[in-house]
Amino acid sequence: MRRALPILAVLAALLIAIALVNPHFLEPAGFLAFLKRAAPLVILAAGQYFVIVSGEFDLSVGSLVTAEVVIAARLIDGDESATWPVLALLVVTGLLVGLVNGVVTTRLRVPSFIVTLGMLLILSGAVFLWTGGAPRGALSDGFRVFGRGGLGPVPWSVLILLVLGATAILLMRADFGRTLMAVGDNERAAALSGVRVHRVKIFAFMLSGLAAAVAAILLGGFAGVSAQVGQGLEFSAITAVVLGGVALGGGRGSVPAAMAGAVTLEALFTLLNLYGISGALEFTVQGVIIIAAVSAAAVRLPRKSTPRTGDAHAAS
Amino acid sequence: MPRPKAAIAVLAALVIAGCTTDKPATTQSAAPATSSQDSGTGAQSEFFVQADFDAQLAMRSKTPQGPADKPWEQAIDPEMIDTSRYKKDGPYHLCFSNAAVDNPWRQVGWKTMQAEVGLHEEIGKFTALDAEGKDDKQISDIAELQAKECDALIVSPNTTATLTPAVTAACAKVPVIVFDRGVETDCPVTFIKPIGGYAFGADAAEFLTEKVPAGGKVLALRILPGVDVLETRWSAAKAVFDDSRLQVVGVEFTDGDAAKTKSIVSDYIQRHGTIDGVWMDAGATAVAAIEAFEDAGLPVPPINGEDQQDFLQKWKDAGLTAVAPTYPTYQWRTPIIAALRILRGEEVPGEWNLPQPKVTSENLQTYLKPDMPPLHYALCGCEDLPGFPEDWGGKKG
Amino acid sequence: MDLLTRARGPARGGLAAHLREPTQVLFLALLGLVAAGWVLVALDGGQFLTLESVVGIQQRSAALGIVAVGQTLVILAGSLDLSVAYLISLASLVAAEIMAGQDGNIGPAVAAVLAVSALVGLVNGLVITRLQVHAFIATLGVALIIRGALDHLYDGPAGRVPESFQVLGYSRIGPVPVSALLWAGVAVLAWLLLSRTRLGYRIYAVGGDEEVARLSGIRTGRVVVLAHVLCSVCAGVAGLLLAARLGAGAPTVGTDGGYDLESIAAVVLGGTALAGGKGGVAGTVGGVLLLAVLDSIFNQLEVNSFVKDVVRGVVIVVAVAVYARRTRGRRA
Amino acid sequence: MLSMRGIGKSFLGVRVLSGVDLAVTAGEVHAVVGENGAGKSTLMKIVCGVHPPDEGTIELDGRPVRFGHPLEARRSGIAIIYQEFNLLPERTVAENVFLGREPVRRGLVDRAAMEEATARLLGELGEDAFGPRDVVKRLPVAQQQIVEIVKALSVDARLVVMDEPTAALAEHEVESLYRLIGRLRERGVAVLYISHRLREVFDLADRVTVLKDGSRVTTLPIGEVTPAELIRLMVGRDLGAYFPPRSARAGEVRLRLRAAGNRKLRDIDLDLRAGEIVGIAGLQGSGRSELARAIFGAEPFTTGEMTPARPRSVREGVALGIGLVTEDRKAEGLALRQSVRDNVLLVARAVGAGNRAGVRDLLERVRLAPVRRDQEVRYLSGGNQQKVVLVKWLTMAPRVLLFDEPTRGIDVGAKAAVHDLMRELADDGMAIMMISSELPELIGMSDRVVVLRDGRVAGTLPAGASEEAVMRLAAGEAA
Repeated sequence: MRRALPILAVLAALLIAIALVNPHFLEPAGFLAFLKRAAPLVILAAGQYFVIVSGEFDLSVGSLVTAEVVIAARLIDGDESATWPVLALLVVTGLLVGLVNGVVTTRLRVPSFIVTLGMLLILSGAVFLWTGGAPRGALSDGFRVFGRGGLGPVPWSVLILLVLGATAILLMRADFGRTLMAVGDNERAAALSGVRVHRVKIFAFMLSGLAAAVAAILLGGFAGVSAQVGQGLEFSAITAVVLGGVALGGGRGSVPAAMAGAVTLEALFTLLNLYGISGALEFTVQGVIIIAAVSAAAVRLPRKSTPRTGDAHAAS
Repeated sequence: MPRPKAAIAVLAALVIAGCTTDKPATTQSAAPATSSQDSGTGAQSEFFVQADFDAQLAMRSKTPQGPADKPWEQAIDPEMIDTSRYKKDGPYHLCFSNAAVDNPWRQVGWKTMQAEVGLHEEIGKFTALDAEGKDDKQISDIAELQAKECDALIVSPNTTATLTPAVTAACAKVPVIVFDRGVETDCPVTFIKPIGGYAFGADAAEFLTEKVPAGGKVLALRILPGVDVLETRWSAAKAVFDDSRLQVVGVEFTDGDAAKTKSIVSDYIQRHGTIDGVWMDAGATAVAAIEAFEDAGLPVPPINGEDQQDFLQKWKDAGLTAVAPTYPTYQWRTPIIAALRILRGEEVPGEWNLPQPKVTSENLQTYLKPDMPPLHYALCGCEDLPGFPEDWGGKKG
Repeated sequence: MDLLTRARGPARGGLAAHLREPTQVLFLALLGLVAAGWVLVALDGGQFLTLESVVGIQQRSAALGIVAVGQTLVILAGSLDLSVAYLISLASLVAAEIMAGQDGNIGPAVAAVLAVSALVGLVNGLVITRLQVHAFIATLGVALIIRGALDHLYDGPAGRVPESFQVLGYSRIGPVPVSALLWAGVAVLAWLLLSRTRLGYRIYAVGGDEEVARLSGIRTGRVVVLAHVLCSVCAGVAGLLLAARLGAGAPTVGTDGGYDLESIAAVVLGGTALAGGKGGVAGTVGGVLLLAVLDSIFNQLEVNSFVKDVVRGVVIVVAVAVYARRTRGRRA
Repeated sequence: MLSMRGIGKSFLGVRVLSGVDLAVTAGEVHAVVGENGAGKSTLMKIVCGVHPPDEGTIELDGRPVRFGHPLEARRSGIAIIYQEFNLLPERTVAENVFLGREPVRRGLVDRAAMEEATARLLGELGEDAFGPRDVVKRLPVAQQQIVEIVKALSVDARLVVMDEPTAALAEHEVESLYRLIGRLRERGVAVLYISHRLREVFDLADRVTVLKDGSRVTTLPIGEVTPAELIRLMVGRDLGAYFPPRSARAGEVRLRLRAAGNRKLRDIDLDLRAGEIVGIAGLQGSGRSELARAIFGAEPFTTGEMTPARPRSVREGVALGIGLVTEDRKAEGLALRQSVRDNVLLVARAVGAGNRAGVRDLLERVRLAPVRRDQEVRYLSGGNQQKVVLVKWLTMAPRVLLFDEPTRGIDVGAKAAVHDLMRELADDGMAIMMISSELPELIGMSDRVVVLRDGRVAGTLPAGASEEAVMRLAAGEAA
């Protein structure tokens, strides 16, 4: 939790800055709308966190989100009764994609960067091959309720975010989460403690796939079918996680911080827009802030020492 | 780095317009740009050419020549060109360099073109290469197609300026037919396009000036800057709005992303309490814009979309005040027809301006086809083609 | 626990033992693919290795090839560069704007492109080594910065490249296009660099084991920075080539081509380890050619682009999996 | 030529060297001997500029020097052959030998010159099994060691430091090395030679310096000392050194090996009994750690019998009630950035069993209670880190616990605590196997000492055996 503090401070500052321009923002309705918008990215960041903390990458989530939305539209095709089966199928698809990513990474020893890059290509190709190039069919209202509707004034997506966020935090406190951290920190020590390293990593990839499926359900629900829905989300998610102080390479950082990183990123977009920074220059600002945030963290926490060469005082 | 004045002007235009650009995440949008003009539309686009604008607006009221039931064979004010020097005997080998098949509009068009090819027995072979949206690949594709002994080459350019050298080179070898986007050379035998972007933009803007009470707040949504066919749509709309008493409260870029569109519209509703009209340069995200009003519990103001089924369906179901100017996908049939005419030595228009109808509440019922997929374009002119509707993703009604 | 033991296992005997280098596997695969392409296209009633398709393969792979050669350098040094795609766009615009259609401006334009790209590489390298930011994030950040600048300044193709410079993009000598010669030149230079210069040796050393390199007196940070500068210069050269082909600069030419991820994919396909220290330019050239031949076959058979994506994804993952099986692990 | 005075060095508060003097003259082979932990390697690293000394001065040719980087030491003509290989496995022999100072001709690396020089050096070593163009990863370990030596020799060093250079060499290779060192001496090069193998010391050295517990005991011309005396100088220590008393009773056999073997081990017969501490002795490379790993299931036995069962994986080992306290705590024992609690519970969580509720008691038992349980392990002292590893296994209440160098790199007080704990555990009925390079510790703790040599059991000695006896068995010769 202590490491989450800097990002929370940045987030607070951003939220205050937004509120100064748009007082409506801090009202419940305004803030809920902001959270609703942030929910998919926050969920994706939580999923990506599991993979990154285990020392891997998942570049496939963006195209997985697109694929899921397109699959849902084609299968539901406006038929209300198909909603729930298709929702279940989406979740299963997400888990399955994660499973494949994980198995290829661990068993075939292909770097996850490459595995998930390949998966990115395969998913985007396969799904449009199946639909003939553009999304077909339509989502049912029942499907869209998760992204559009709410329970009273509280959007479903915010509720889903809260539930998943809490689950992620609990998961990281549970045996799985603790062993996952240990694997990311020192894979060898974990293996020599009886941790099934492969299985733990595969599970992390599956969680990322699951997060992508949920994000797809929320994004598809929010705005309907689109072929661009997932574009670039993998980089946003990784950026969010890193912004939350989670180190690429594994073993460091907390899931609330990763999610806070995603909210911060979203708040940053909002703020840049509100202050009328040219939409284009927004990317420049974003790039500078990301590098600055990460380098600040790196300067505070020196790079992980490589145990390979041993350490001085262990030798005679 | 020396920067031409034009670029500075563009830069100024962009800054003034307070544009946003593509990123996946949803955002709140920029505050309405401050502007020297009351209309809030910013500076006119560098793409705006007054003469073309006037010509296109004039074309809208002209009666096209050709069979009325086949708009893809009609032409407005054709200046016929002699093609006897290309005359040869069949069977023909037609080649097609396609910019991309990466959106529903191109998807529908590509299906339609393939079906059109199937109609003609004299086409012995049809070779098509997809450039996947890459200029560089399209340049190579065009070069490669020239080697395939094509009798005619059809090009749908990915971008205007950058494909010009490749097309110029091809003109020397085969008759070239360009459609959709143009190139900066006269060498193709014919350039096929609907009336154009000015007409599209003006149709929608005129509708809004008519339906939205004076002083009403209009939000203009654009996909992205810098694309010629889209720039003309906006510049025409801008001209119309500047002439009207409507107040354009914002010009925003959506990247064609539904989630972003919805967020932008929600933000504007939040900020202004209400929006009295929505202008869009393309219809793909019109439904998302409409939903933003619905989700806010507000009546949907006058809006324009395009001839996509989901919009037409929404229009009907919600009883909207709407209009749908079109950029008809039936133009994908015309290049095949043109190619065959050229190879038979028949005259074709040098600039083939196809009619560009708009969907209104009067003719909505004709274009609404509930059995077609939501992203299908109604003006595909494909209903009489073999394989319809299944090949276009529809269900047999 | 195969994690602990398999890494020490000996390489398999038989044919596999003779094919220990990924490059050999790759070029065999390339030959096989050309043969398969020949058969498939012939069955389809076409002819595969026509002059035009050979020229096409070269034209198509030249830009990617040049970027991938640069990418090889940084990956060998244990880094990677995600900013090349935007840099290519930037380079094409800088070139076309300065040339402005005038022959006399070609020299300054080329110089400016090289300077700008070297500067970007310098920033990449310094952020990674001095600020200790992971290369992934550092170059992604720099990519965003360039993107912002591009989107801010340009909204479409700009500038004009004079006819004389377009020679680079269109002319050919016999069956070999000038662009392919440029690519070959860059590849040979990179090969020379890696196999014949101290910097090259040090790139391998730093990527192979930074600690060993440091203990051998190598200034590791400087090597990483130089590798990034060279990689960015390669991207700049690719931008020049694309400007020559397009006749103008285009703010989306780099991203449309997907040069960032695709160049990494080509390098890895060429047998260079993503972790660094192992591989080389020959493999990358093979990787790029393999992708180009694959493309060419698909083009001839008019397979749609979605199938291509699927096949490309599978090929990359399978190739790396094969290399991973074939190579003995490093000393544990 | 080189003279060091009053050298002192501490790591994280652990004093490794204090007040060491050492002088080397040109053309001299100077052996440095001492037990593990005596400070030899640290001293060598100070010579070579890897670590700066905390105190003391180094003079080279009468001028004071201070090396901030290995490169500076090398420029002054000091080369080192590390114990751990510093080679790039993917590169050729020649490329490794000349790494960082490749010869250049007309701007390009002169490969021919490089390979020729490497070949010449290999020739001088009498090495013809491989050439300059071979890729290092394809060479056997012994040949990699030769590359390491050639690398150091190639700099035309005036002082070559060799840290256990023969640990991985076969007999004939050792002789080549002798010849080579002889040639160096002729050229006036000084050699600092560190070895456990006394025969080598007596064969090669002109003078010998004995280190013990970070201090210099003495420096003598080799002619003035006998092997027996040298061993006594190295190992002799205060008889007051305390080890917990042995208990007499050994209980049932907990683990039995018969003719067990794998790639590194052959025909191992061994019984571990409840209540007993069995010490495993042997030189580096004799298979000590491999034995522990094989029993544990990390690098399983492939032949022979193990009762109750032969584990094929770590998890099977854990299920059999076997635990392994690894040699390299930081690389293999701990997740350094995780908390004490997370490390302690790692095994229990991994296999979904174990006594988690009792962790507080266990921490108290090993006297780690004052340490905050959410403290990251990397901030703990070596002794406390080792206790964390120990508690990690105690949560599983193992029947057999294997300790590989349990007190390496921890200070004296903590050592005693670990020793007490080990005996306590044995008295509670656990079977314990202990590997240690520190003979006094091994002998002081063990109820039996099993000596390994070349992957086989060379012999078993009873409690209280002399260090000389152990050394003799381990070295396979009368030392």
